[in-house]
Amino acid sequence: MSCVVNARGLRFRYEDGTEALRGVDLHLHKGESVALLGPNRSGKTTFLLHLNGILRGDGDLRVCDLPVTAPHLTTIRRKVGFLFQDPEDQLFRPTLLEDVAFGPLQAGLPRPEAEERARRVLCQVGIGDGWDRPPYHLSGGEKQRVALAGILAVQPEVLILDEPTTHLDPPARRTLLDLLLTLPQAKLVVTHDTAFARALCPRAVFFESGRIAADGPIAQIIDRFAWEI
Amino acid sequence: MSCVVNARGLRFRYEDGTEALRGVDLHLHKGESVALLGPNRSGKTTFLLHLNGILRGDGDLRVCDLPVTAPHLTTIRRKVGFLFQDPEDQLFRPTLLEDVAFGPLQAGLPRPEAEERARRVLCQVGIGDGWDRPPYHLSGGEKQRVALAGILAVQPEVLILDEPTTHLDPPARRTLLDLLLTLPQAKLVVTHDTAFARALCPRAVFFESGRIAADGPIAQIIDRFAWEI
Amino acid sequence: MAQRIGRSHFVFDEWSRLRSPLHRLPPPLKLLSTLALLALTAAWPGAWRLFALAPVLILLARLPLPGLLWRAALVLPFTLTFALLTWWAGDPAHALTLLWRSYLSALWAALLMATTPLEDVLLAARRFGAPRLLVEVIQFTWRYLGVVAEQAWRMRTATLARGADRSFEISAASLAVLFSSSYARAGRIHRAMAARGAGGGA
Amino acid sequence: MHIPDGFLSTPVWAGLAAVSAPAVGVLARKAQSGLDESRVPLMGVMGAFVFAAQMINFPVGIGASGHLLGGALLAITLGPAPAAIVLTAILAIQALVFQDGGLLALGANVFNMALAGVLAAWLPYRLLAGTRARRLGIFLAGFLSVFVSACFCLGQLALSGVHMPGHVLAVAVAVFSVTAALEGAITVAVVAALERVQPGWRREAPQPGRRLLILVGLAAFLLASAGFFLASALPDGLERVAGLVGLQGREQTLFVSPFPDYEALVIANPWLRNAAAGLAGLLLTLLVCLLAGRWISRWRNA
Ligand SMILES: Nc1ncnc2c1ncn2[C@@H]1O[C@H](COP(=O)(O)OP(=O)(O)OP(=O)(O)O)[C@@H](O)[C@H]1O
Ligand SMILES: Nc1ncnc2c1ncn2[C@@H]1O[C@H](COP(=O)(O)OP(=O)(O)OP(=O)(O)O)[C@@H](O)[C@H]1O
Ligand SMILES: [Mg+2]
Ligand SMILES: [Mg+2]
Repeated sequence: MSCVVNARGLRFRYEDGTEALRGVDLHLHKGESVALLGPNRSGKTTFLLHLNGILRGDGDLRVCDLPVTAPHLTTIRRKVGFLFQDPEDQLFRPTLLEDVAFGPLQAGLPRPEAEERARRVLCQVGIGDGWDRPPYHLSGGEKQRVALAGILAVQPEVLILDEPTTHLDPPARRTLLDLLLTLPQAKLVVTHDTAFARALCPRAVFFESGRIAADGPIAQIIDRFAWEI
Repeated sequence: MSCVVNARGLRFRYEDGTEALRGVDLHLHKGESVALLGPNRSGKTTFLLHLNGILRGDGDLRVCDLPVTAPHLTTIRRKVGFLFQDPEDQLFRPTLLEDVAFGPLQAGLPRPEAEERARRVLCQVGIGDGWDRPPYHLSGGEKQRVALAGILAVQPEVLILDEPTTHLDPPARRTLLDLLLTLPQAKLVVTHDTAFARALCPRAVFFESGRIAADGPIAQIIDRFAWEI
Repeated sequence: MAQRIGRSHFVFDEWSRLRSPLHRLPPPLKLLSTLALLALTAAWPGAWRLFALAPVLILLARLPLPGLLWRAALVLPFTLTFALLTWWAGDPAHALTLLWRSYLSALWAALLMATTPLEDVLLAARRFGAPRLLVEVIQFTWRYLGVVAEQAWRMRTATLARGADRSFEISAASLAVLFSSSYARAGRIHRAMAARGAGGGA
Repeated sequence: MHIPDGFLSTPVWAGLAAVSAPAVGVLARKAQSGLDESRVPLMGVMGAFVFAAQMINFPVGIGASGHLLGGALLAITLGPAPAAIVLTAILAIQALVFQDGGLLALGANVFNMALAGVLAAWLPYRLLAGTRARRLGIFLAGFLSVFVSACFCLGQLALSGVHMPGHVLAVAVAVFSVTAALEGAITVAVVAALERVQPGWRREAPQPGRRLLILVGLAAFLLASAGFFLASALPDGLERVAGLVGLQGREQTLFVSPFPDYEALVIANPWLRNAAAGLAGLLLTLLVCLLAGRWISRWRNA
């Protein structure tokens, strides 16, 4: 099968009783880019967190043809690259290079190779020097790109992006967009930036109170829900 | 004169030596809405922080016909309403009502009047109840509107908005936009959301490395700098 | 308490905004009577009789009895440990006393918090001479508890997603990042306060 | 080690509340003086940080994990007086909202963690800050902040008549030592990481000055807490001491009658006497709080 993400009837309830997912069905094919649109609090982030088993709900969920269960978590986390909304939350190493090399090192690569790969990926996202700076001093756009590099360094099969453009100015958005368009991986993108979503994803899925309310060509979805200013 | 903001040759350098402003000239007329566009780190936020004297640079700066100097700071801060990017940072009082009443109380209004005014302004932004509740249970859009209420409560003459739509979904953006359009005050809006800027401001100013690179009708500016995805 | 700080931690806040005769009493009075009840419970050997009073008050306040009883039971782990020790040392009577005393005391405190919003309790404490700085710090801490906790959770999630095993050094790095971003947040809050007229200087 | 209500005997909690309340008042004044308004949100957010830090686990070998308690980190980053206020705020929230520690026992908990704990953290840090043993100073800060608090806590429990057999105490001390060492290690690791992710985060490094004075203070403090702890570990000795200074050990509870003249009247009803003592203790504490508050506000306005 060529489904990288295959969710059927996924349900999840937070400890405090919030029903965040009430039966989500979604199929993502190899190399496909899908935008996840929907109002605040509709459960988009919660859904993404299931895809590498950080949250575990009821229902059927397979990622890269593996069920998301404890024995496969390590493999799945290596195949799923997760870019969080706020890059501050994911940059925690003392220097850029170390941060990007973190994933490969965790995956067991020897240090020279991990750093070699980190350098390559940093160049790929357009950060050609200053690799020994601490991430603290970077601008929002640079942080976002370093965070993406950290994910690409583990050579994932799916990219999960949670509001990746929040702090970026339009040119930085375009750079990110162009970069993403060259990447062959399947992508699942949560965003409130409709222009970005339009440019990146032909297909969109609309979340509404923990369910998928619509799935189809992005222009149609945006029109139907009047999802633009 | 009908200039609410009048900056001439404004320069500023952070303690660590970063030259954030290198001579900014800007005039904002009564009731006018101007968008401040520009790349990350071009000094937009730094400039805004001068308008109520939180930062103090060299050059000439008059706000509401008063020079921004120590003896006038109290008056100026009452005339300038500042809406920041993250509403969490500005809803710092235990309940909504207290938060909105904070400004008037600081300005010396007696408590009953301050609360009366807070209630009126909360209704104005569309928050009709739950005033004795803490802000944590609000959605992002509601938080942003309460923060705006906190600013309107001091009856400012200028509104300064620094990326007010960041975390909002499109309908919440539209609600905020509609609300802002009804307000008669002059507005200075920093945003990377070009659609929002277009809808709110006829005029735009483009920042580039601490200087104003262009000033004119917004459509023209957006075109000239290709400021859209 | 090393778990996620979620909405269940704000249940007192929900309760304290209900309406009942007990909710309507002036907060300073409630604070004083809670302290008096606590002192009585601490000193009177027959204070277990007050267990009859507690449900009456809870029902009068129209609060869910099981919910409140459970909240008060949060003291039990500590209490049980020391009660067992005391039992072991050969004083079962005293062990029993420790158990009911601490549970009843927790019940009084829970009742106060379930009928009075925290900000009103603090206002009352202020009237009785609590320093202004302390009260303000409590308010800020309570306000930003959920915000910073949410961020801590996101950071933990992000490290997990990048395949990190839990390790001492990574936890330390995460805390350091959380610390410096909290520092930055405090700066932004101060700006927002200044912009709305707090204090004189910048 | 947050002591809940119901554990401490009246003289113990009332006495400690009478010490802590004015001390916090004075410290609040000290923390506020000479500092700009920006400290208030900083202190509040740091309090929230300490709560949130509990969610980040530090694994220590086989399945076990611990988390930061924060007293030492606060003392190092904010200075002792603000750190004490922040910890007091945290303890108050824990007592009120999380049923973690009692309200009457708040005085005792503040004394143990916010006053004694912060002092025990500040002294070694301050002493070793400018030297090559700086890391040791930070470790000791973390270690002592926990260990000293725990010893005081045990001592107060013992003083209030909670039985702890000798070997149990030994185990307890061992556990505390491990917890304290973990806190020391975490504090060192976090400060080191902080210096790497944000070089130059700390503006002023305290100079080692008046070293002798600090050393003496430290030694006195350690001796006092150790002595206190030893005394409570040996209840017989404690009772003898109590007898010597005129306190009576009765019902395993130290008890000072506030109304000696009415002793005959209430002797038939021991619980009445206890209740009276409890209320008297409460009133006394309130009075002290009120007076201290007045005095401080007048002092501030003057
Ligand atoms: N850790 C949590 N504990 C309890 N409830 C939560 C938690 N995280 C989210 N929720 C709740 O679950 C629901 C879905 O939240 P989620 O974050 O998935 O929404 P979202 O679609 O990502 O929203 P946004 O566009 O604002 O990011 C909301 O009601 C939210 O309040
Ligand atoms: N507190 C600070 N200390 C030192 N330098 C700073 C500080 N804040 C900002 N800067 C620097 O000043 C310059 C202008 O920053 P500013 O935040 O004003 O940019 P901006 O236009 O608002 O960017 P963005 O669109 O990302 O918000 C940048 O180079 C930035 O790194
Ligand atoms: Mg989300
Ligand atoms: Mg900015």
